[in-house]
This record gives sequence, C-alpha cells and structure tokens, in this order.
Amino acid sequence: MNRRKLLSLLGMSPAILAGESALAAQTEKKPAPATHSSAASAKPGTGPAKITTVNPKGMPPQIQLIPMAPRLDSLDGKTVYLVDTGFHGSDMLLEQIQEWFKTNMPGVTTVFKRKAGPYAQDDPALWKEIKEKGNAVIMAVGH
Amino acid sequence: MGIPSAPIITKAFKDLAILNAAKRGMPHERICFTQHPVWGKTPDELKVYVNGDDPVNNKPFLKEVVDALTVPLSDDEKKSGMVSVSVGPPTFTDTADNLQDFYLNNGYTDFLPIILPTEERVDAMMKGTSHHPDEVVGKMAAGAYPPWSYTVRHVAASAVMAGCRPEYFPLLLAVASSGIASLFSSTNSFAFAMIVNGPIRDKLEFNYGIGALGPFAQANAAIGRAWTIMSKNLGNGGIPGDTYLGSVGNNLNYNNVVIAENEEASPWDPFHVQRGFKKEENVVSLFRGLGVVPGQVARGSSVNTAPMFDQQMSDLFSTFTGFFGALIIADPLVAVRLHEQGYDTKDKLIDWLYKNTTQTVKDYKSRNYSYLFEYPQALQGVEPFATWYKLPDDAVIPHFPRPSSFNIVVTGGQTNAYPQGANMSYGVSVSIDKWA
Amino acid sequence: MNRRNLLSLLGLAPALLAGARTEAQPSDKTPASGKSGAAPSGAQFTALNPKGSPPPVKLIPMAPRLDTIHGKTIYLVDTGFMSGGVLLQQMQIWFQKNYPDVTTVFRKKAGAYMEDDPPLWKQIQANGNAAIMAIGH
Amino acid sequence: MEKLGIPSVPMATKSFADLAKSNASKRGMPHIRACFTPHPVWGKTAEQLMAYVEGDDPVSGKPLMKEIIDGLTVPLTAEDTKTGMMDVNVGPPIYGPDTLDNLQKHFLDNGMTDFLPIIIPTPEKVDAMLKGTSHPPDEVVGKMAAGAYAAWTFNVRQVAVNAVMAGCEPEYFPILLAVASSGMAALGSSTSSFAYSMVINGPIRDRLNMNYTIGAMGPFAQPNAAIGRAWTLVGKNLGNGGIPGDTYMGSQGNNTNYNNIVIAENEKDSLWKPYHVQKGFKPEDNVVSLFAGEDIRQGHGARRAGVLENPMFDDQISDIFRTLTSQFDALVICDPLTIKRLVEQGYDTKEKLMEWLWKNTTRTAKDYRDSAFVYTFHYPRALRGEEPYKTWYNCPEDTQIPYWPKPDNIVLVCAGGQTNPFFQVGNLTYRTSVSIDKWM
Repeated sequence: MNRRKLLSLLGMSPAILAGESALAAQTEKKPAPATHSSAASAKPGTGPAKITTVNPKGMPPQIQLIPMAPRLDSLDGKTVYLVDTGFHGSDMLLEQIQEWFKTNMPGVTTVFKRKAGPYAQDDPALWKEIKEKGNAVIMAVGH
Repeated sequence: MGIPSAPIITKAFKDLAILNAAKRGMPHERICFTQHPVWGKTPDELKVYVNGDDPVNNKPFLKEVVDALTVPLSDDEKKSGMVSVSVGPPTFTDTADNLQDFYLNNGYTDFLPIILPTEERVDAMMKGTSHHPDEVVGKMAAGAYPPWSYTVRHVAASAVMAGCRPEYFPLLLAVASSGIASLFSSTNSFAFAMIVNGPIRDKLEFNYGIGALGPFAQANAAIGRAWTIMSKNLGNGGIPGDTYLGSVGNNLNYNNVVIAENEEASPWDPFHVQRGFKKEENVVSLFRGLGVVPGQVARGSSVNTAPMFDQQMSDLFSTFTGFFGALIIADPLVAVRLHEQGYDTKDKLIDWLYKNTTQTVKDYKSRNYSYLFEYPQALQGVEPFATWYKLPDDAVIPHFPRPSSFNIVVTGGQTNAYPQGANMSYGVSVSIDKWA
Repeated sequence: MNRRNLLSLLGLAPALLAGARTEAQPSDKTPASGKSGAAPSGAQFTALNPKGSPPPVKLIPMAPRLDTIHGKTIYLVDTGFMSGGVLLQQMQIWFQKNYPDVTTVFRKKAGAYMEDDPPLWKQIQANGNAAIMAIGH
Repeated sequence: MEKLGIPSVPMATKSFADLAKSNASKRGMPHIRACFTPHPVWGKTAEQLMAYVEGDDPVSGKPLMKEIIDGLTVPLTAEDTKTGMMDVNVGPPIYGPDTLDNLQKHFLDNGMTDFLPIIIPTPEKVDAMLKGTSHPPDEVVGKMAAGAYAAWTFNVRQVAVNAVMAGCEPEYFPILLAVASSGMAALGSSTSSFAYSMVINGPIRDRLNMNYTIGAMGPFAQPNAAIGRAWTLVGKNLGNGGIPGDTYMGSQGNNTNYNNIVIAENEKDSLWKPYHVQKGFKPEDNVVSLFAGEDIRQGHGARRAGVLENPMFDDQISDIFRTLTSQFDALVICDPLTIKRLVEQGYDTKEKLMEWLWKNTTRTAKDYRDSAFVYTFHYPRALRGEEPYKTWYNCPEDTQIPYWPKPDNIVLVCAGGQTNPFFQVGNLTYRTSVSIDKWM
C-alpha cells in the first residue's frame, strides 16, 4: 500500500498530501448505505424495510502536524547518535551501521546508545544529551 | 527537538510506521527500512542487510539513511497545524441485512453477527444508567497512539451490538471508563480478563458455577464480547497491521476472560474486598497478560499424596514469564482444600508462592522478556532487576519480582478440584455503582 | 432439581413418569406473536429449529433385587477416578464390621474410565450377586 | 450390569446428582437407584472417607449404606421393570412468525445459542446457505454426542440452520459440513474444561479470505470467527452438548469454547510441508483437521530463549512441552519467522524437529506415574497390557521416558504475520482429517 492510500485509511484528508490547507480538512468517509433518510417504516409487501442505526465509533483527537527538523548540509565532521530502542537484534544491526560509517564516511563520529527504560518509555536524559552533543540521530525501532 | 533523525524499521512494520508517524503529526517522516527479522541474525548476515538495498524503496540502505538526514525539507515536510480525522456520519440507513454486512465489512464488529444499534435500542440501553448520553466517559488507545474519547451514547452503541441488556450497562461504562482496550498493538498476542465482584453478579445472572469461563450465560458472554467491540470502535484498536500487530493472534480476544467470582463458595475474602472495597459494592477489576492455562496437569497433582495445590500452582507458574503476574483461578474445591491446609487468607498463599517459585539468574537472563523489558529497568536502577542482573548466574531468585505479582480469584462449579492459572497482571479496579 | 424437572429438560415427556405411553409433545413454547413493537423491528419472520434429531431411548428394565444381602457376594467396582478406590476400601471395612457374612470383592475396571470392560462384567455375572459402582471423583 | 440381571447401585459424588439421573434416563433407566456421597472424594483421608460411608447420602438425606442395601434388595415397582421406546422432544420445526427481536430472545432463552446475537435462521437464509453445497437438504450428515451419550443424528438442512445462526456465508458451508460429519462436538462433558481446535488447509483458505497472517487466531476475519463459532452451536444443537450440569460438567469452563481455535495454515510463508499433505492429501485438496485437549499457551515463558546469541526455538518448545499433560498431545503453532529460524538450524522438515522434540522431552518414570491424570487415563491401559504404558509402569523409577509414545504425537503447523518469531503450544490431540471437497 502506498503512503497516500494508507493515510486515507486513517481518515486523514488526502488534501494534506497535495499541499492544500491542512486546517481541519474534514472529509466524510462514504459508507456503503445511504447516509441519511428518515427511518423507513416497515411496509409489508414492499421489500425489506429500511432501518437507521447509529455509528459506534468514538471521537478521534485532532492530529497536530509537526514540522520536521531542518536537515544537515552534510554529515562530514558531524556527530550521529545511533539509538537502540531495545528490540532483539537492533544493537547488532546498529553496530554494523557503525562499521559502515567507519569504512565509508570516516569523517562522521558515531555514538551508540541503548535507550534506558522499556521500549515504549521516553528517555529524556538521552534526548537532552543528543541535543547538546549530537547533530543527527538514527534510531532502530524494528525487531 | 530540532535534531534531524532517521528511524530504521524492519520491512514487516512498513504500514505501521507510516501510519504511526502520521498519527503523531509527521505524515512524511523519512523512514528507512531493512530486511525482517533482525533478531537471530549473525553480524555477517546483518552486514549484508546494511550494505544492501532498502527493501521498500529499493535504494541502497545507507544512502537512504544519509539522505534522510541531509536532503533539504520540502514544503509539505515543514507543514504545521491541526488536521481532523473523520469517522463517517452519525447514522446509517438501509435494510437490516445490508447494515449487518456494512458493520462487518467496515471493521465495527468482531466479524460475528450483532444486534444492530438502532436509535431505539441505544436509547433503551442508556436507560441502564443515570449518566447523561453526552457525558464523556473516558479515553482509550490500543497502544502508544493518541487516544480517542467517547460518550455514554458511544458506549451504548457497542453494548447493543455485543448483545448486552440495559442492566449490564453500568458494568460496561466502568470498563470503558478505565481506558483499557482489550486489543493491544504489540507483536505479542495479549489476552485480557475481568473479574466481577459484588451483588451485581446475581442481579445480572452471571455464571460462576459449572463452566464459569465458557459460553453458558448471557452476562459473561455479552459483556466480555462488548469489551472487544468497544476497543475497536472507541479506542480504534484491532486493525491488523495498524493498531493490532500480534503475530499469531489470541483466541481469547473474542470474548475476553470474564470471571465472576464465586464469593459464596470461597473460604477467602472476595477480590474487591482485598482491594479495599466493601463486600456489598459492585466492582470490576481488569487484567492483561498472555493467557489462561489449566493447572491440574502440573506436577504436584499427585496420586500418592493428597493434592498439593500450592506446589501445583508453583510448578505451573515457573513456566510463566515474570514480566506478567500470576493469577490463580481456583475452583471452590481447590480453595477449600488450600484453606484446610492452613492458607486461611489469600495473602498467606501468595507469600508462600512468592517465596517458593524461584529460578536461577542464568534462566532469568535467558528469557526474552527479561532482556526486552527488565534489563532496561535494571540499567535505570529499578529494583529488583538491578540487583538480579548483578548476581552470579547460579544464584536463586524469585520467579516474580514481588508478592503483588500474584492474585487469587475463586470461580467454578465444584465438579472437580481444578485450578487454572493466568499469566496476567492486575491493572485497575473500577466501581460499577458509580456508573449505575 | 427433582427427577421430573430434570427429565422434562431432557425432552422426555412427563407422562412417562406417570406411567402412560408417551407421544412427542411440544414443550417449547413458540415465542408469543402478535405483540409487535415499533415499525421496522415489528415485521414478522419465521425461523427454523436448529436442533438435531435425538434417537428414541430404549427403556431397560432393572434387574430383580435380592431378598437380602446376607451370605451374598457384592462386587465393589472402581471406575478409575481419583480416590474412588480408597472410598470403596472404606466401604469394604464397613461391610466386614456390619455384615460379616457378606463377601465383598474390590475390582478396578480396566480401560479408561469411559470404556467398557466385558471380562469384568462376565466375572461379576458368574461369581457375584450384586454390584456397587463408584463413579465419582 | 442391570441388563445382565445383576442388581447394581451406582454411586457418585453429590456434584453429579443431576448428571447421574439424566444420564441413566438417556440410557433407558429413568428410575435407576443411584446414591451419592459428599463431594469431593479426591484428597480426603481414609478416616474422612469412612465418615462418608457411615454418614448420610447428602441428596436423599438417608444413611448411605442403608440406601445402598435397599437399592440392592427392595423389590422393583412396575415402572422400574418397564420396557419399550420413548421419544425425546426437541420442539416444533419452525418458530414464529414473530418479530426478529422476539425470535432473537427465544433462541437465546432456550439455550440454542452461545448467549450472543445470532442471524435469525429464516427459511430464505437457510435456503441460501444450502446453495453452498451440492448435497440435498435431507441427506444425513452424521451423528454427534457431547460425551458418552446416545448420539443425535442430523441432516444438511439442520447444519445449515446453525451455520446461518453463527454468521457464516454460504461459501463456508462445506467446511462446516465436513466438521459436523466428523461427529465431534466442540463441547465435552468431562469435569475438565476441554478446548477444541481445527486446522484448515488448501486453496479454500484464500477463496474464503481466511486470516492466517497478523492476528491469525484472533477476531480479525469473518470465516475464522464464524466457522469456529458455528462448531460450538453445532455441538449444542445437533449434539445436545453444552448443558451445564447435564452434558457439560467442566468445573471452571474454557474461554476458547466460544469460537474454538481456528487455524488456517499459512502455507505460503511456511518452509515446511502443509499439514494436510503430511496426512496424505494433495496440496490442492481442501481439508479440515480436528483437535481436542486442554488449552493453548504462548511460548513466552520458556527458558533458554538464547536472546543474545541465538533463539533456540527447539529448546524453547521442548521446555513448554514439559508443562503439558501427556494425556493429550502437542500442537505447535509457529509463526513463519520461527520456522525460518528452525530451518536455518537444520530442521528442514517437520519430521526432523518432531523426532528431536520427541527424543529430548523426557521425564522420569517416577514423575510420570505420580501424575493424577496419567493414573486416571494411562494406568488402566497399562493394566490391560497396552504398550508403551505397560513398560512405562514397570521400568525402574529413574528411567527417563518420553512424554508421548511416538514423534507423531507432536504436530507442527504454521500461522502468523511475521511481526515477531513467536510460537504457541496447544495441549491438543489430533483426532481426524476430513475432506472439505467432498462436501462442496
């Protein structure tokens, strides 16, 4: 599935992707049945009666768009943090990436860090350290 | 944070990663993908991943990582502001058969027949509570997503769909108000349970006799099922590949493990009384974990001695992960027998189990869950994990971190002295009376 | 629950208990019709009975009773559930004390608890006058 | 016994009072002279049991031994000696006409459902379901009983009614007919609370859009959900199962009885032979295989996970096996990632892993014989001279013996969405495989 299709599944307006105003671009997902009509009453002999039912979905919060951080001109001479969020094998993967930088971009300083706390928990101390000492982050989230 | 970053994720999580970033407000986040899985691969195998192509974009993987950090941002990528998410119109009109199909095909159900939530039926359901239809009940998310909120009316729609009666409604509102979804977005396939205590068990005709955990009473069946339907509709859970990732899935997610305690036949304090409620209060307590297994097959079910249920439970628990707790679901015959053995309170039994269910540090460290969830806490100095990780390999430590990892509830029809054990942790107890 | 209620749950006609020959007699009330609610859900439908077809039950006359158990041989049969044997052994002790002229023979049924054990039945038929079977737990 | 002319008195514990009476009736002896002891017997001392013997029958309130002796000696009444046939009534063939709401309530109140909403089986819906098979509506499909009771028979139409109720589509119908034709009910009458499972193989999985990837065993696809649920309704309505205190005695019940454990094998992503091919079917055949046993559990608690080096799944599976009862077999459900890893370890066929697991999952003869379950189920077979139980009961106490008689007692299937290399283990025994194509 491409990104556009995926996001429309979310109920997000495709308009955001086309670059239109992102403000409250409300769309109505079209349901298969008619969306409104007075509750039809049963008329025996005229086919199955129509009834009206309520939408059981809760209320999703609005999503605050976050502008991405400005990119660097080049990685040369910069410090890149490699952050392991703790899934199996990601430490070994990041070690391989570290190796790659040593061989292919020796001008880059890499720092390996294991995020403290379980995988879904924040680690503010680490973020602070990166903000002070680092220029970019590569984060391994997978398995 | 102002620092450019490039998340690396394995291919299996592609859709999830894009959706998640979008939900967090970055629909264009520059995500780089490697082959899946990474776990269990040798360094040499991983070197091939790193030097190869991103299997999603088919570009050299590390060129992509470097580009993600250095290629300037487009206008879209700089965008800020608020976007709304649509869930469709408030009502649908069609024939009953078409609506049944429509609800099923749009993921509003557990793929089984529902009672269609007509306005009359939803209104009738709301007569089961004194709370206003538009009152906000709570917020729910099926994982680390922005939670959705919902009103009494929304809860009523799911309750009707699951086959609940209006008199069940306060119990469902109590569950919904906890914000705990019974479908969770981990790659593990978690199970959920609820314990119901108080006079409401008899008022709603819960089954806590023969077949207590099975399909033998409307209250047990429909209330358990409603939790899953609520989790889908109110908490946006249960979308495979997006908000549900359990690799193999869990059969218990259909109806959840609903346990009405057999308070009358139990020699011990009911569960809610242990939690500080009065006996006459109606309370629902929620649990999460891996599943329920029978205990009668564990070692200790000896023919040569009297049945040693304490040893049986301990044996069973030694195969559980200590990351979740141990919930004993004891038939009244088991409870009475344990009581005769000298465990005149649940706490005494819990104390014995905590002390006698042990493991070596070596075994502890070799378990998946220890590494994934407890090692990071050890690094932060959280006890007992910090100490456990410093002990020698042959040191014997408790299997569960603390006595409060254990819980005991009594249910069953006394046709046989069988216990069951659930590898589940206690979450929260909620007053049902508050929602009456 | 009394025997009559139980048997009617089974679908056995209560008439059987009164000694009369039975005819199938609808015991399930069909749901009340006529009292229809609001329009859409008020339409009338019929639905098929989902039940299978139970076989008729063949009545088995009970074996004639003994005049007395004095001097007779009684088999105590353990069908194999936990501790059934211990209970029957206590019963043997009771017979020795209270009916010393009754011969009791303890047997554990071979085969899993639901399986038949024809050699044992044959033995009881040949050597015994009565049987007590422990089925419980 | 009574048939052989020997007067007999069955004795059960009080918990089985209703059951014993209704059972005797089903067997044609509605007036059987059953007597009862207090419950339970298991775990009581000899002194406590003597007190039972010398005490009163808790059901009749009369002295137990007097009742037993009366049962053997008091002359029979006319009713006690009655012979003939009696019919069992299951109600009219059609309910209604009535409103959908009232019919929904009627089905629920009369124990014809799992206490959850159904699709009302109107003649039109049942006719539509019947289009899912070429077999005529009146063809007898099989017989079913939920335990040691007289089996009920049923035809294609009666299966269709239950299929409609559960929420099945007509194209699922051949699977249900295949399941029903096995005569196996998904609700047992034991005091153990058993679980049931089906493994589905063949192209029908994709034709019905069965889910065998993420959340394979959970509520994420209509065929998985509805077919599993229909099995329980079939057990209740066609096999007369699931009546607590009568045909259902599980003390605590089992949550998996709602929808049963439906496993569509992930044949596409598995590196091993599909299960039905192991059973001698062709890959293009559609087959459903049925299992019964205790439960299903996740592999997470296993020791020797070997996270940092190598996930040793063979060891992990064996470790979980040690917590099962050998009264039932093992059904291992592996995510495709787990299988990939096992194949890399050298288990390039299921048979190799089955053999390794069988050889390496052992315990001492002493532990084996001490198990109450083994005593109830295996010891009588050992007495009859059946192998390997006879050997296992006669070898020295410290002999290491395998959990199961043969490697075939270990079944391996593939399901899952490759989000994590997990596995689950069912303490479940293979019963039978049935061709679905035969019921198309």
